[in-house]
Amino acid sequence: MTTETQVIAAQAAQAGRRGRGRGKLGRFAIRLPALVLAILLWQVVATVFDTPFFPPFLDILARFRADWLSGPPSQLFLSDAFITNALPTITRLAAGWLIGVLVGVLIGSLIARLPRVGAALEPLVRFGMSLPAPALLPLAIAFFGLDAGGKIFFIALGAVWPVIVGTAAGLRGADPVAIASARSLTLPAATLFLKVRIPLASPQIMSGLRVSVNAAVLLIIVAELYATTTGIGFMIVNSQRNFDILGTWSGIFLLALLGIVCNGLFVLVERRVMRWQIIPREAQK
Amino acid sequence: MNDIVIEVQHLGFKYPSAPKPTLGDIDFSVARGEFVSVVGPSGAGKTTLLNCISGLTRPTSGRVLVEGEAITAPSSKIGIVFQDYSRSLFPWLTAEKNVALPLGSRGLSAEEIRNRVSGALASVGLGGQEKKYPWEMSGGMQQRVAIARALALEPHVLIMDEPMASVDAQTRSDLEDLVLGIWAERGVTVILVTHDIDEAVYMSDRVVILSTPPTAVHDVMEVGLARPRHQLETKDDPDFGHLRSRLFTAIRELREFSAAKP
Amino acid sequence: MNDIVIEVQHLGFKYPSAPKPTLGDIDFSVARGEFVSVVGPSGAGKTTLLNCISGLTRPTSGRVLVEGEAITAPSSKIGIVFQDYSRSLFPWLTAEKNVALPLGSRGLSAEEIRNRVSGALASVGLGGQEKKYPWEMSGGMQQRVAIARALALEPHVLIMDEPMASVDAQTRSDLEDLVLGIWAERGVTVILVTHDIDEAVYMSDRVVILSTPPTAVHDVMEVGLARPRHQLETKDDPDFGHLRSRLFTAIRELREFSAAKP
Amino acid sequence: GCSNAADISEPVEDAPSDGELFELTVATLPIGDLGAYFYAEDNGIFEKHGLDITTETATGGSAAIAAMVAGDYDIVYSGADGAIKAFESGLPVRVISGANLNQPEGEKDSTGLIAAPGIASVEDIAGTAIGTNALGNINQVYTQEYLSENGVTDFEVVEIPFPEQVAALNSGQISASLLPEPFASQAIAEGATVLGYPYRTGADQSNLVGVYVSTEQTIESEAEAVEAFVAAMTEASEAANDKANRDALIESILSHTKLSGEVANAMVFVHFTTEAEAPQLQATADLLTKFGVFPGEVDVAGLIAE
Amino acid sequence: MELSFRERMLWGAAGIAGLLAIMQLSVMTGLVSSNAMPTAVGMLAAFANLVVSQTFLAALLATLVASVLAFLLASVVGIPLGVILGTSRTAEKAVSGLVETLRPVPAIALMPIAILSLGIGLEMKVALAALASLWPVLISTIAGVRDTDSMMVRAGRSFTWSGLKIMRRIQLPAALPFIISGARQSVSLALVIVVTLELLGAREGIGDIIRQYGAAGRVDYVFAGVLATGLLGLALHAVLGRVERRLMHWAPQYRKASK
Ligand SMILES: Nc1ncnc2c1ncn2[C@@H]1O[C@H](COP(=O)(O)OP(=O)(O)OP(=O)(O)O)[C@@H](O)[C@H]1O
Ligand SMILES: Nc1ncnc2c1ncn2[C@@H]1O[C@H](COP(=O)(O)OP(=O)(O)OP(=O)(O)O)[C@@H](O)[C@H]1O
Ligand SMILES: [Mg+2]
Ligand SMILES: [Mg+2]
Repeated sequence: MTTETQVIAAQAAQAGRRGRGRGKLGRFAIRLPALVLAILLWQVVATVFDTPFFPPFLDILARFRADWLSGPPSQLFLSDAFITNALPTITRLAAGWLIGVLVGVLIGSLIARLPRVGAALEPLVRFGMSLPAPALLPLAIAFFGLDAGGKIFFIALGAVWPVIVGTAAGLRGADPVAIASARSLTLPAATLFLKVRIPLASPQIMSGLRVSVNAAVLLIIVAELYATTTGIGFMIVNSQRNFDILGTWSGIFLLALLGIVCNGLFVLVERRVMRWQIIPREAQK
Repeated sequence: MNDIVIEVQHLGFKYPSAPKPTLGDIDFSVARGEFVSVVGPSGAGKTTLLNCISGLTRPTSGRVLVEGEAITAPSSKIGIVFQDYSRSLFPWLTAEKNVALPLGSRGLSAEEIRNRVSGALASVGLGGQEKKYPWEMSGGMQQRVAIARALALEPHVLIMDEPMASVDAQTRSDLEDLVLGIWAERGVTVILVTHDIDEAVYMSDRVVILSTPPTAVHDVMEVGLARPRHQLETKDDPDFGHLRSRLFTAIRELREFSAAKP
Repeated sequence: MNDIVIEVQHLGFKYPSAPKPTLGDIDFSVARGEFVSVVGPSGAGKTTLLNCISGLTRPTSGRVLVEGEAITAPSSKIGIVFQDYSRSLFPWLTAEKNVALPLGSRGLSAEEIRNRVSGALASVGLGGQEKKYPWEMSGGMQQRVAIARALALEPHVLIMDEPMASVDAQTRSDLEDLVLGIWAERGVTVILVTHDIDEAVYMSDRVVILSTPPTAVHDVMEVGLARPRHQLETKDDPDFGHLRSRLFTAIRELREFSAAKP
Repeated sequence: GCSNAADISEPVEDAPSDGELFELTVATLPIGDLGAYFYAEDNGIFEKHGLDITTETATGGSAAIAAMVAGDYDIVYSGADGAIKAFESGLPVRVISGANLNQPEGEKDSTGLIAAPGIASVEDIAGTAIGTNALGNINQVYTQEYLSENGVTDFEVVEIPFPEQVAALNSGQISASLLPEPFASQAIAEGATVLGYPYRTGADQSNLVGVYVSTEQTIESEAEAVEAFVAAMTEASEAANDKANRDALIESILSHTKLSGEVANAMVFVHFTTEAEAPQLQATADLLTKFGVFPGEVDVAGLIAE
Repeated sequence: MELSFRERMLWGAAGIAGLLAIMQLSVMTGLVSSNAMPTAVGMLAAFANLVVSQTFLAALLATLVASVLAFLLASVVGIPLGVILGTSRTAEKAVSGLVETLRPVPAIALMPIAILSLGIGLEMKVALAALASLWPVLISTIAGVRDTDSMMVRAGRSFTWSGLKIMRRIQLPAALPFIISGARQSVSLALVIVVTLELLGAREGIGDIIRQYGAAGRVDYVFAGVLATGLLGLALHAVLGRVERRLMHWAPQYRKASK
């Protein structure tokens, strides 16, 4: 567990280090060579070999624009397809994840702070943690059916485990010296918990959140590939069923973009919340 | 004679996981305004003793009275400074907020909190550094924030567990003088645990020497050196040399004795 | 007069990212078998200087000669002991393997490696602890492993960067005596960087006092105290008191001077 | 070209000369439309034609075609629209034979336009929503064509999986849907009515709904095996269409699907065939264009294997 | 408030029993439709049937083989690449744009395209699962190599060692805790992706079995399959924990309290 936190802090610190020196553009440009090369290679290989399922990059981009970004300015250029398909995906994702996080932090705290509850829930949590989350789809369908509720429940159900484990481990593993120092200040229980225990546990909570974001993105796709009639996942399946390969790629690009944006947002929040962890680390180098 | 602030009475403590008691039977008291150092071989149980005195740990036997009241939980009469500032300060809070944190729940007005915080930070020479995060400060500065945090609570007793151990030798002598200054100015009672014999002699009115576990008080040494003390003059005083030799020999004997035991 | 082992000639160094040079113009030399301490305010560039001497860092100007040869890369003539044992020992190797690690690539027979390792560990009083991992040892023991690792290389020069800074005061005095013992026994030349004024005086034949950056040699102090030295007697010697006062004042002045500058 | 890819007899001579059997992997779906195939398998018709068939159950026609292109299958059962779409997108697929047609006029058809209770005529559908099991599939475009022939063009199409369509009809979420068996029977049992048979359109009132497809490469390298398969299916289709074999057919369907016996007994069957004619496929392709699945005209020439 | 081992076991058993009881009662009382969820007894009976069935064990093996192959592929690519990128800042910078673009892309989304070139069998599962599980091991290796204490590297240089030797003898072992932690995440991820692909229609494996029972409406077997999947994950975790402890006995979190 500690190693995991270290990895995250190290990664975040790395991202931070990159942020120093040079102008914004210069910093950006220096990271692009491989990406540009990969895209060029894609374009050339796809054009030369002309396989139907591996279309040139630019063709996909064109289709991507047509599919998602062809709307009127009043819609911020977002197309109707974007609004009917991507928005539900995004709201389901956000709702499911948030529920998962809230419940996860709550249960994790209970487990860490109440030893008996912790002991009772531990095997179940371990099981849930090891269970490939998509296998829970039948469970979600059982309780909530296949509509939006079912999907949100499904995402929450998958996202909750790493948050529980991270919260419990973080709270339990808190540095005893830090806790003693807080106790010596005769803080009231609530302050002690919210202002000391939770921040102390935050690296591991964040590590749990990071895993849960990835799980949530995976699950929304699974849910939508499995059975829905709207959503980006559905768009991909539908274009695949129609052998509309460009359309499939265009959907995949949108999902990729969604993944990148989620990740980016997360890193932003993480850097803000874990500043006190990350910056001293950078300085130490 | 003097007004007694802390009484440690037949204190005993055993860690549940340890085979034998760490603290055997410890008995001593500290007068108001006194500066007492506690020394003893590594593993003697100095930290354990401080934890018992400050109410962080419940003793297995005996008790601790602070101003006549038995201590069962951390009390606002006692401020503690730990050795490792990097673990006792909260890195997610600025210096100012670290100091203010325990004040928030004491029914003080915002005004008064602000005054106490800036007063405490000024005492330790950190006026103007309020907005810095611990990790933006040197080790000595961080330890001073930790001291300020304890001071802001206006405790009657200040307990310090090797507060100077994690800083370099030069910062250390600065901190020693800072602590002596605060002690003299605020009239607080101080119990200082240290490994450093020179420091124990230099700082204290009395030095309590602990034995090895099950630990008891091996000896108490009165330090009659004049105050205020001075890093060069006091340490050049022949009496200082004699006191440090006595202490050095006592601890070396205790260590050798305990090393021979198992 | 004596046989010169290390010559530091007009050494200058500037970190590429720093606005001004850290080392200005440093010039001193060390005779064979001599014990020289280097002291100076924090940030003076003591570590930087050691890195240049040991060939880990290329100086910007000037040069370092070891036994007449210019140093451009780490040399097997020099053994280094770093301050923080927990960062320079390899936690995945036992004490024995830590010591043997650098010997593997020196064309020695397995037999000879074994002898050197056990010899070095015995020198530091760790005979019988060969199979322990660093983290199974106390801080003092770990630092002794680090010293043994440097000794096993049979260097002509032993360079130590605050080797005693991370251990407690009692262990520290033990280690000081251990290092003096090894130095006397093996006749190795030692350069010791330390923050601790008492330590610098107690250990050395000469103390090199560095100024603040751009650093030069501020002063060199001869320590005429008799050898072998003794923790109590030597430190009780009035000459010791005078030397430590001189050093203390010199460094405090340097610090105040540099603090006044910006 | 118009071809009848299946007119081969003397099955035993299909076998490889060395006495070995041709090996083929076929992807099927667990639905009644493959009755003839299941019948062939259960009654040794493939062995008789020198074939050693491995049957796999796919999740859907298009996924199976994709997997076939990647080499997982030799032959795949798919809706005619799936074959057309794959061909149009440039995948090297060919129709090797037909599989099933709608029943001609006068027969009960297995696929009818089922209306929700309360929808009495096609006109009532105007302004409502109709269901399809997959957006842009063959069922949808034939239904749309049927409705527009009857002057109804103003409606919405929503995607609902077949098993949930009966409930959707009852709840009024959709007004009508082209339902196959066993869902059609189920809906009718719950009060729905049949409005018509959308597949009965065009010159001969019959349209190719399902086909067997393979890849260009398989057709070339396993020519004999593919021929033997078509021959076997021709024999099986004739047998399955014969009302005398109804019980055996039901038994085969039961053994390959999860349907209950009750449902299977009440089932109406498709018309099995191996014939595949270009005009039929072209008609379907034109409907797909007409209702916006394809952006432009599509020419299916070359889709049917020579 | 430390609980003894016995107490922990008892409470743990109570937790499991409680959940099963809730499941049993909520179905028996009709709170949850029996079409949606089996009773606990039904699930356990189905589970008992599953674990002795040849088909099921074959499926288990198929899932496991695909996951392990994917993980191995990811490690074989990820660890050396990570060491290179961890050592060379220039290389790391140059590819960071590509890595950061590809990493958040959910591998599952590529399934519809991957089917076309790789089919729905082992190759596709391994390829997509390897792609997904490449990132944890790659990123942790980079972080681990980069995080190696500069003091250790300096110690290595003071031995007059070459850069390559320092990399092999110091940076790699020092990075091992990171690498292994990444590898553990990778294995779990590989299993998740493989099962997911199977649920979505890939051939063979536990996911495939669950999907088939789902299509047939056999909720007892579906839940038993989910149970089995969780247990497989648990077993995999346990094995990896063992391996990790073995390799990493020196790392802070595994040091036996020897004093
Ligand atoms: N939580 C614990 N459980 C069991 N034994 C403990 C625990 N904490 C400390 N000990 C043991 O109790 C003894 C006293 O520990 P303590 O930390 O109080 O000593 P100390 O005098 O402060 O030592 P040091 O000078 O090294 O700080 C030691 O032998 C230590 O190993
Ligand atoms: N890699 C670096 N890049 C830029 N500046 C550096 C670097 N390393 C050290 N410095 C700066 O060079 C100066 C000398 O550093 P050095 O570590 O040599 O001092 P020191 O005398 O060893 O200090 P201390 O007593 O704190 O160990 C300091 O001001 C430090 O901030
Ligand atoms: Mg202690
Ligand atoms: Mg230094």
